[in-house]
Amino acid sequence: METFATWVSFALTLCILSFLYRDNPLYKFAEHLFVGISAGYYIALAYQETLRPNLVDELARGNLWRLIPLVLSLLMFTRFSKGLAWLSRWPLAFIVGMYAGINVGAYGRGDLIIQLEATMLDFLHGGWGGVSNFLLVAGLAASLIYFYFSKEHTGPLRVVSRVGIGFLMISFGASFGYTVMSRISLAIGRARFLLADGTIAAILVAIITVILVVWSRRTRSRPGEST
Amino acid sequence: MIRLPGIAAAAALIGTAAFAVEPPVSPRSFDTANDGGRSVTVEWDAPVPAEPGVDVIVVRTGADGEPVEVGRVPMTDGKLVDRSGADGNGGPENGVPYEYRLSAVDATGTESAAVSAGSAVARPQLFNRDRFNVLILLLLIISFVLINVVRARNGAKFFVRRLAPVDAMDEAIGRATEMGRPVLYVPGIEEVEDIQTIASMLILGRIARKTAELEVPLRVPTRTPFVMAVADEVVRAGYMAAGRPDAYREDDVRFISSEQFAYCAGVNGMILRDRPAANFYLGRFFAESLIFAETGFAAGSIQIAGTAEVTQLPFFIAACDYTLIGEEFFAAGAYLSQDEMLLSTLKAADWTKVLLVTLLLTGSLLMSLGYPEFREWFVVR
Amino acid sequence: MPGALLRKLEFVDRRWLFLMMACAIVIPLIFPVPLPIAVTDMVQDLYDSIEDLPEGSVVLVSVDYDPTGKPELEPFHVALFHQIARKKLRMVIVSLWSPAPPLTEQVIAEVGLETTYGMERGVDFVHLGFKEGRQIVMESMGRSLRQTFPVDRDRTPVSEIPLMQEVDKYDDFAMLINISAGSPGVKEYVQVVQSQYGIKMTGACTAVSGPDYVPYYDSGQMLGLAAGMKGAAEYEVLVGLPGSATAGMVAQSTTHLLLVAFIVFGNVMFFLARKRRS
Amino acid sequence: MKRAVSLTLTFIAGFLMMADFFVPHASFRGVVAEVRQWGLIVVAFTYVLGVANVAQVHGRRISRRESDWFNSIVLVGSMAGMAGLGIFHSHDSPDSPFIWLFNHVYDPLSSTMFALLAFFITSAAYRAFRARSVEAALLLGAAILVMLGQVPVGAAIWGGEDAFLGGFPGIKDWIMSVPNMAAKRAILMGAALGAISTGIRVILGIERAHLGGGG
Repeated sequence: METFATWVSFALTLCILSFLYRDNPLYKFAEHLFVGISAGYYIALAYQETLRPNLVDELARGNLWRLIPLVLSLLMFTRFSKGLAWLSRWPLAFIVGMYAGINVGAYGRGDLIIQLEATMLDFLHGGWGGVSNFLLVAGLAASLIYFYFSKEHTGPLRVVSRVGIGFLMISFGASFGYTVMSRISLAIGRARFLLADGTIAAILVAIITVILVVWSRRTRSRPGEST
Repeated sequence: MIRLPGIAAAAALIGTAAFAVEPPVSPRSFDTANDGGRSVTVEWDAPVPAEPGVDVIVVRTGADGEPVEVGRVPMTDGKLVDRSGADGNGGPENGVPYEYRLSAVDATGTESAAVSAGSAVARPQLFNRDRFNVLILLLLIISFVLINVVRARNGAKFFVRRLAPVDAMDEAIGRATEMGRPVLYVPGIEEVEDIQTIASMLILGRIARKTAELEVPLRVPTRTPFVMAVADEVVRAGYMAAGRPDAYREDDVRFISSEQFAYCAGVNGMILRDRPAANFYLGRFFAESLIFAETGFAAGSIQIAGTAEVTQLPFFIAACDYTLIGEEFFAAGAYLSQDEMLLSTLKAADWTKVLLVTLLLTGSLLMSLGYPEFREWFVVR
Repeated sequence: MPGALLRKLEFVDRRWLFLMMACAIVIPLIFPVPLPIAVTDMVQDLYDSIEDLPEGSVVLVSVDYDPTGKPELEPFHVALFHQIARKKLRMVIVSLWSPAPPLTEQVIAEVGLETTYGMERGVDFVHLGFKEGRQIVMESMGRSLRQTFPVDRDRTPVSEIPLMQEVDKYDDFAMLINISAGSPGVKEYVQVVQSQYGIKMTGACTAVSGPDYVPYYDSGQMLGLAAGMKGAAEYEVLVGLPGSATAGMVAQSTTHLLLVAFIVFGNVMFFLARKRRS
Repeated sequence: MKRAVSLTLTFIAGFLMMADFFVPHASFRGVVAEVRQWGLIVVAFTYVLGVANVAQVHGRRISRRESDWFNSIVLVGSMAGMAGLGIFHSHDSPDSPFIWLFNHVYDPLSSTMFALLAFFITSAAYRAFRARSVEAALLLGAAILVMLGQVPVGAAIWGGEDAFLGGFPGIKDWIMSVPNMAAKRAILMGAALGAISTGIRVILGIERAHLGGGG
């Protein structure tokens, strides 16, 4: 069973990688299979580990309060009937309101007040540490002022705004560098996965290359696929 | 046997003193503040000199007179919270007075006399006073939002500063006219109710009107049927506003595919086939941002991007000619569409930024001069 | 640099570039050259904060990644379970990402929690599985874990699980450890949970999110953070178990050098072309 | 009337969630906890419905024999098969077909789908990342320093305790903890203001975007 599993997962991996050569039928097949399997997987998990324990079991135990979410959820299926479609707004309104309520508190505390408090730093003492603190406080203030839209950025405001965009660009450079590591990690993971059974990988690479070459010759590569 | 009362008594006294354990000093008990009830806090100070290894046993007696041992903690803790356990039972009932008695016990097990920490009644509070600062700051920001919504409703004019990418838009469409090549508008890959897609639709309306006036073909590939429907309405309205309803071509706004990379391959194909003079990438993007930007660069188009998706901004900035960064994207939407909702949000955010910068500089200055109390007020408990 | 060569170099077929990247990845995997991994404070603090937990205390581990996060987060996950098992801590595992539970079971088997470390399911650790609702689940767990997860992943009612009798609210846990590949993850847990319940929190994230979560480490909302494959490699070094992340870092080195070279070379050509045009 | 119910539901759900942080009262929090459980259930249903309408879109493509309809059969078939196995057979036992398909179909497909990005970044780095403005130059400069600072070979080139500023790794750590920290906090606060104002307008019913036309 183990080798069959290796053949299947290697073949699917190489079908997706074939997109690097060109968008081709093997890639289209693998992509649709991916969307189907991941959708089916989610439906099973959402039922088995949320709807069943928190709704079905609770109703079975006599917790009738859970009839309310059941009714709200069933209302969503009215979306498919022309007359009752407006009813499907109710569950959506309930969820949007709940997330809005949580976000106001969470963003207000976690990302606004605590970050503000954490940046009220002593920049006169501590030698180089103090200099870094000064740059931190000045950088935060300048970046906030860069995103100030109510006044034209001229005169002193322009200088502060330029300092702000400078800090922002360095932080985007840092994100760029870290994003590169994330993307490369995925490719390393795949390479190590394929190298585990080099022979099977080599055979499959050969097969798929042949299919692609034959296929692309037959369709005389249309311009704009991949340069 | 010679009675040596003095020595024996003294020895007994010293003995008790030497061997006896000092009970906790100034014990007190009170309802635990800012909680949901069924909890009493008992506090005490360790006797000086504090002997190591001495614990404190807390005993509670309720109205029924039954003494119940609540817990045993090291003397140095100085505090014990008597509340219901993880399984939900135990802990004092609300509204019932309890008498708390404390006794110290050392490693050998000798116990001191029990001292009373008075009686206390557990009560739930309606408001957590520790979080008063969060409430004030939130109410302040909320009032900024509501004030500006009312001002916008009453027709107040809101000034939005010039944004380089917005000025570049007209110039890019002008270039498309000269070169007789189409304009491509990619509204991001999120669903229609996402705030960034909404802002993108507002900008699309203005771009559509401009392309209608200059008779430049406009292509709008979308990733979801809903976005296609809304974009179709917006572009049609733009052509109407420019007085050119006839110039609108049905398949200019087209649903490509809902799969991320299939949509990517489709848009790439359009860029390389039509070789548009100007590409707009405005909305919410994920990993595909850098694929569009690279293909557009290879095709030689002017590229103007805008998103609040922070992870994609580095790629747009590095590969496009102009980029609306984070809130600039919403500001551009507000400026171009004069939309009440976006303008009031912008103004409220500006007011709050002035407040934040003031608080930040004041707090840092006071911290540097040795007054941490100001910063203390902002701690979230 | 003659114009024709310049243009040919600037618009080379990108599949050659793909080939060069493929070599930069595969070659170091076939011929690994061990390179020293320097440990940064963020990861040292994460390791120390877990190391300082008294024996037998219960930690809440929220596993929130999917197969795309495996190369960066599974090495950390494996090393974390080794440290938890060695420290004889007890653990409740939950997930807000639907693909996570099978990945957790794989790590439990690979680390040998039940086999080599002899931890008993239900007594030393519980796997409660996935719950939909994102931030709503985080708030709901704050009120009552048992109400949120009535059954564990094998559908055993929590009332019958010994470990679950000792924990129900965030205060009952010594620490929250979040392995996060995106949203909902570290950001939401810090905003919704840490800032409200004050629970000690550490975690690991993909490198993409590293720079965005550093402010939470600096402000003390997070005690430690391991970002991406590099963070996982540092943690593996601290746990004394160099694994797949450490091996991967060699390939990261070659690929990063290649990309830096491409950026520099691309810009040199860009300025040469512009100088020629003006 | 139709819209009034939507707005009331939004207001109640939003207000309860916001108040929960400030009101520790046990019975109040009990009510909020129950309402949250309803939220879990309705969210799970929304996602299941959202995923199911993918089947509707592809089902129509199959019935009309539009281009690529064979792949739509693959999609709808694999979705139904996987969901059926998970719900009716077993979704968690290690040797069930559901877990086999997860490990040998879902896992390789999704990992490889995103591994493509490593290659797209490569061609973009070579062909598109130009320092055409001061800002872009700052960005690329910082990116190069961070990239060299976070891989072992960077430290090998210029690093170690005695190197000036700690060499590449030292510079990277400083960039992460000062300029990056300052700018990211500004972005966090900007996003927080956006979330708070949108959230308040949604709860108070000022914003109608999510209700659309009919509401």
